[in-house]
Amino acid sequence: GGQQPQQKNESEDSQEREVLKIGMVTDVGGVYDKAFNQSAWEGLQRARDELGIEIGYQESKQEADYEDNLERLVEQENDLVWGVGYIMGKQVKEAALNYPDIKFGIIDNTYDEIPKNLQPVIFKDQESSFLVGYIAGKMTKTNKVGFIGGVKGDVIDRFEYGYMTGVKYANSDCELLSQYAGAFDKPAIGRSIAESMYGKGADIIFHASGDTGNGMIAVAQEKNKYAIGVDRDQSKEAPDHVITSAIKKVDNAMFNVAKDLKEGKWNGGETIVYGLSEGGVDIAPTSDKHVPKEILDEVEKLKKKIIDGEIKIPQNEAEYKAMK
Amino acid sequence: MKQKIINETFLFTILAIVMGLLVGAVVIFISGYNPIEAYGLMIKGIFSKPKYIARTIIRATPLILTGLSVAFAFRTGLFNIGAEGQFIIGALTAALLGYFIQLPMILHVPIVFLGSVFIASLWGAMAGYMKAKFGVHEVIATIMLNWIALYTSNYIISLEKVKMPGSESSYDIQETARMSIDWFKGIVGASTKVNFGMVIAVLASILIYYILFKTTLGYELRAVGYNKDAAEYGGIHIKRNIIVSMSIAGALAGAAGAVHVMGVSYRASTLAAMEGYGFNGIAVSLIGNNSPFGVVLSSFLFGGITYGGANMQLLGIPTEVINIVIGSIVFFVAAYRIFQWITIFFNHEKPQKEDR
Amino acid sequence: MDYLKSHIDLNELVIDMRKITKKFGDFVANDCIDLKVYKGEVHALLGENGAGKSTLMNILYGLYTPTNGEIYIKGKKVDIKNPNVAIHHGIGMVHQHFMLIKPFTVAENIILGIEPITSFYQLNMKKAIEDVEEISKKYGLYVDPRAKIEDISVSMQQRVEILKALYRGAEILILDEPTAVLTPQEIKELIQIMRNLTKQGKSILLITHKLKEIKEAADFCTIIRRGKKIDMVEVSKIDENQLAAMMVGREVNFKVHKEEKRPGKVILQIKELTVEDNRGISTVKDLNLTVQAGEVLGIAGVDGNGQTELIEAITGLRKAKSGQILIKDYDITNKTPREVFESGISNIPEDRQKHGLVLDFTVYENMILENFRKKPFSKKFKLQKENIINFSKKLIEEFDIRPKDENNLARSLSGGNQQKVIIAREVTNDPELLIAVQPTRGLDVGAIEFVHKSLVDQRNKNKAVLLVSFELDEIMSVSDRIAVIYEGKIVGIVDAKKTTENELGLMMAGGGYK
Amino acid sequence: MLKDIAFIFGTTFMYATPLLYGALGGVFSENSGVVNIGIEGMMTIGAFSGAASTFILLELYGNALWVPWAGFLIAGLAGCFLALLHAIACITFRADQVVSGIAINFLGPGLAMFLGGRIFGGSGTTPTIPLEAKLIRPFDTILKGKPLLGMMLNQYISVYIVFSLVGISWYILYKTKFGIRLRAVGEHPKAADTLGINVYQMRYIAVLISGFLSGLGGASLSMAIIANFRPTLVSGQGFIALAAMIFGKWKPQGAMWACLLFGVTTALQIYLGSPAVGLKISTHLLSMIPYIITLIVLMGFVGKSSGPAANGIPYEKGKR
Ligand SMILES: Nc1ncnc2c1ncn2[C@@H]1O[C@H](COP(=O)(O)OP(=O)(O)OP(=O)(O)O)[C@@H](O)[C@H]1O
Ligand SMILES: Nc1ncnc2c1ncn2[C@@H]1O[C@H](COP(=O)(O)OP(=O)(O)OP(=O)(O)O)[C@@H](O)[C@H]1O
Ligand SMILES: [Mg+2]
Ligand SMILES: [Mg+2]
Repeated sequence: GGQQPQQKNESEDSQEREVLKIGMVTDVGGVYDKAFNQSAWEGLQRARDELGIEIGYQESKQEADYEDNLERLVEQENDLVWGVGYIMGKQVKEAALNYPDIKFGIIDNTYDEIPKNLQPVIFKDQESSFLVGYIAGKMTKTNKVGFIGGVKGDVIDRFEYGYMTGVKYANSDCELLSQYAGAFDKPAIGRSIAESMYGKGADIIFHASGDTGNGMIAVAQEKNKYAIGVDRDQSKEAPDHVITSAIKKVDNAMFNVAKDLKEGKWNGGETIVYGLSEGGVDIAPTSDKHVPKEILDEVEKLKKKIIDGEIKIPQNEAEYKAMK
Repeated sequence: MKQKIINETFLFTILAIVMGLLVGAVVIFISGYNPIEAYGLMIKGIFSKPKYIARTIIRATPLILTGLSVAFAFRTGLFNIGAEGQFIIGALTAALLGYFIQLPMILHVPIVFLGSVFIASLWGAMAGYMKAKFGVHEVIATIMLNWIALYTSNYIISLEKVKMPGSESSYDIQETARMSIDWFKGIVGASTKVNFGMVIAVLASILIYYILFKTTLGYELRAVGYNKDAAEYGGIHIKRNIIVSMSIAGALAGAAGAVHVMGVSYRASTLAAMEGYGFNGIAVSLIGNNSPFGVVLSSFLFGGITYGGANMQLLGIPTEVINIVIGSIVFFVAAYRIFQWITIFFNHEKPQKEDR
Repeated sequence: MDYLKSHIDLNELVIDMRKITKKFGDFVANDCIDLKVYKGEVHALLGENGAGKSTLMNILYGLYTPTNGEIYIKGKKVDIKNPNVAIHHGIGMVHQHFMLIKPFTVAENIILGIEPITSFYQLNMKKAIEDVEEISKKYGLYVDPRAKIEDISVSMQQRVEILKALYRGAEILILDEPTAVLTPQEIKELIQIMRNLTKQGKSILLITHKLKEIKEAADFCTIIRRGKKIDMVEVSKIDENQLAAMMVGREVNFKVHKEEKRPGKVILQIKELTVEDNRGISTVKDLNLTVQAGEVLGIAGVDGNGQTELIEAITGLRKAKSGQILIKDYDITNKTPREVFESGISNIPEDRQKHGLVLDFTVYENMILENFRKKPFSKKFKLQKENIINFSKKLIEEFDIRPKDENNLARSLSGGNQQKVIIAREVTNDPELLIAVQPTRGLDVGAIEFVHKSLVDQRNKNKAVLLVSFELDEIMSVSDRIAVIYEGKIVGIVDAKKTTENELGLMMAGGGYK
Repeated sequence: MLKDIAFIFGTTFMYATPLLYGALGGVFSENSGVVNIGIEGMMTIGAFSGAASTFILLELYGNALWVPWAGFLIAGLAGCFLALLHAIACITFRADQVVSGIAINFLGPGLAMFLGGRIFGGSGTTPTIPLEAKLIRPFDTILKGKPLLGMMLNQYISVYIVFSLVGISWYILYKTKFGIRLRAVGEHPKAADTLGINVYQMRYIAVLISGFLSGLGGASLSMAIIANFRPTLVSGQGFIALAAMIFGKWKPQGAMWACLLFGVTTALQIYLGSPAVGLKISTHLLSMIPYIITLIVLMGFVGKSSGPAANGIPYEKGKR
């Protein structure tokens, strides 16, 4: 459960309270999903340990929970309430409008009009995907790599097109097999897609498909092929086969916003974009185990170019086509 | 005699609830938390503010309707596992009609609602038709149709005209298609979406009671449910009844979806997995003894435990405890004879071998 | 009879039940009953419906534990806790409602529970079949061990039940109403079988409501009334009327009183009707028949000669292959059951629990099964409960349905009373044609008297009645004309007053067909 | 082309396996007269227990050969535990079997995630078990370097087990003393009772077998198809297994064909979505394929079936 039980504070006077209080609502994955909900929670835990902030979470089981959980955190007199995941974008904005005195944050989502008390944070997933794509393009021996998506949509598009661009950038003849599973929770389907891709000669596959990707990692192990993880460093799942992961440092974002708040800074009303330059996305630190040093060195150079704006990475099909 | 049976069922249900909570308390206790404190938080989370009560009611609303859907089908001898899919279809239709049609509210609300109910009733009728015409077991048909509904909804929401950019949902329905009760907001806060859904759900349960027990249609349906052969002998058209029954069940679950979209979410979202309204509806129906009013009560129980129970996370108690509590309640509702057995045991009365 | 007696060993008491009492809650089903059966005898147990006969036998077979009393088998006191103990003591029981597993074969049913096996718990079906063939030869009970129960006739099923008991080495056989479902021929065969068995030293406990059978087959008879033993008598020294009086506690009238009546115009007309059964075989072939107003037409015949399909075709449950069914010139061929009903046909179905009643409905709900859409019972779509209740109360009174409470579930009624509910409903429809199939199966004499009277009342009101029954007595005493059905055709129509049992029996066996 | 066929073949069996375990479980339970709608819950607890216990045993005893087998067995026993609850309710207390099954479907995932949280620190997800500790692939070495055959036959032992279980179940149900009694109890318990067969005992055993098989089915997901348990792992497959059992007319072979149909249509769905085929159809639409085909097959070819006569009816001694 939550490491530090939250105080009930019916009696406490919020005006005089010194301690800053931050809560987060998870999506249906729950707080220990080994993906970005967990990452977000780790960020808050760091904030608790380093900044002495009081933290708490509410897990959601279905769509209807998002709103109730946001509300619950408001009731618990949090100073800042996070919604983790684009899926609750709408509910978070509504809550922000309803409670102008309380601060809100949302991960992975942004809006055209942003209330002052709302802090959207989005990640340039396309940048990390580009990097792992580059690695894949360089490391493939068969000149064929794969991509498995969960459900097609704006977020997964960023992964797919970033990855594609990276692969082609590294190796323009490299063939890319891309397929969607239609679900984030069907490892058996992820497994068959991976089997078919490896069977067709792909030797590295990247996934952006949640639990579905677990099936892919299992096949990579069995067939002794390479896989690329997503969101967090997934090398633990198969240390010899997951060569790198496109990671998203939700923890950093959560921690930074908390730190700012503690120091009296608040940037609500505008979207914070966490890309390479902000340390928001990256490749996994364990990449050096399998990826040759030369390639990693090149990756470092590429990072610079991206940060400097020399390389533009598309986020969707339209941008990808426009680039060509 | 009849009166006594009702009271007995009611008593056993209360006992089952108590036992379910006790099992939950044990689980909470062995996890190292204080069950009294935990349940205290749950109760507080339901009753301590008008807002909480309102939210519990909002939660219970779709469950009443899906629960009625399951209960109604049960009464007519059919097991509707398909309330889930019918809910999805109702919600999807409401989102589409609510967004694409432009009408004054007085027309828009009923048209969206009735339209969704109608389409969902067709969806339910499909399972009935497959059973009546081809003998496909309704359990299989409804399970399959659930998934087909889920993917249909996801597909339609993914269409360019429907999907709100930058989201995984449809566009919000027009203001004119929403059934919120605004004057309540003063009491329960602007964010609490009090809506006419509960009124619809309660009316629906009265209507279903009326249909089942006071009308010729209900008579027919129940006759078919109890004894198809005798019903057919008596001149009742079995196949038509199966279709009618499933379409009413579909309409009820569809109404749940419509009420959810028109009153709370204002849109339909891409679903990664089943949301559980239909499956929970099965539990609600069974706890409520498949009776229309029992369903209303058990929906409140279910809504209360899931909504108020989430408050237990304040102590760090995992949300899974809620599932264990609900599972235990349903278990003891099923195995209510345990209580009879216990009474007999304590009275040192040797139960009759034949008529235990 | 004396021939039989020679097998009885009056010195050896195989069963001695002493002061057996059985209570269900407060209800006393058996009240201090004594029962003595000698080796080699057929002992009849006689009593009205609900008198407690089956209960007593279930106690003997270990299905119920008695509240009080002792059981001695061959002089030894035994405690029959469950059927295994009973089987161990050589008791076998053929239950009133068959205990057969329909999708299993004859052999599988017989060996169940004491299966011959090879190694590894594998069933030895070959040995099973051989065993069954052997035992069936030994007792002259021929069956096909490989046939499935659902495909064989009721009388065959009965044999399987008896073989089941014999296969377990039963010395004492309990037969609970074995003849209720049999045709006269089959009853004759069964009685012959019972004789063979007693000849081989077995003892038989026979429950039946048919006094004629008792006279024909039994040596002693114990009579039970309302859970109490009334008497044990030697059958040869008493006549049927005396038996009936002892059972019911009053004089019973067997003769159905009918006044002379001239039949009126034709109500039902069947022309060249052909109907197929489930397997696609034409069990009714080019059948012609008419029934007139003011007559009871009885259809006599051995089970399985197309009676079921004929009735199903008339009532709309089965499609006719060809031919025509007219009711007062109105064509009802292949109409729905509802349309058939609307045209003026009411029906007392063969299987009352399956087709006649919704067991989980109350009595009053059952009373309107066909008429719930009609006037006083519903208005537009709303049921008029008050009218329904009043109507039911009236019928319950009129037809003496017990207990007198329309709120009871039909399930809780005894078989006889369930049948009365159906009869009350169907007769009150005041149909042009009343069809009654086996209307008295399993009923006691009092109830039978009542059913027969109801049928004749219809006739007297100048309505047509079509009666299907396997019991010749019933057919002969109730009908005006008798049509004999054989292999799907009417092979002859005779005047009930003029025909004899022999003549009918011959025709039923196909003999009278020219 | 050959490759595609090999792929469809392999995927069919992989996908059918967990379903088939559940469906066979259902066959046993329902042939004895106890409806088992709780397969989903039993599979979930099995999936969790298999992965969790394998991981724990691995920590305790290192990478021994028996570890995955022990995990697999424990998964079955965990399924048995829920089945025991179901049996107590349905057989001893003559509960409504559907209601009890629904309770099992709440308790299974609830317990799995709760225990997961207790044992592995707040998580419903177990740690990943390494390839060596997963169930074995018996033909892995033989099929090395034979990609086509490998794709078809290099399956986990759980696949081979379940397909042999089809034969074994058929044998048990139709050729043994135990089987004939079990079916007798499901068809006409009172008749069986009058022949001295202990109806309650038979039903208990059948329901426990059902739980055991369903538990194994869950483990075939968490210990073979992937390598850990996660809350979404079973997500509805227990209900598909139930459907397959009904589809298969309550017979082991029937259930097998139904599961294979599901498997092959799912394989087809994935095949049609692959870039090689190049169809421009939404995955949402492709995902419907297995369900639509199943319905069509049911409507077209299979027709009615009603199952064992006493299925779902609690047996009460001495009641008529
Ligand atoms: N299991 C039971 N529970 C409660 N009461 C029972 C039970 N079995 C029988 N009875 C009661 O015992 C009485 C005797 O029933 P029984 O079946 O022995 O009658 P019967 O003489 O065999 O009648 P019939 O001739 O119709 O077969 C019934 O009237 C009924 O009230
Ligand atoms: N299990 C039971 N519990 C309570 N009462 C019962 C039970 N079974 C039967 N009865 C009662 O027993 C009475 C007689 O039942 P029973 O079945 O013996 O009738 P019956 O006339 O013998 O019918 P049939 O001829 O069809 O056997 C009924 O009034 C019924 O209410
Ligand atoms: Mg009886
Ligand atoms: Mg009897």
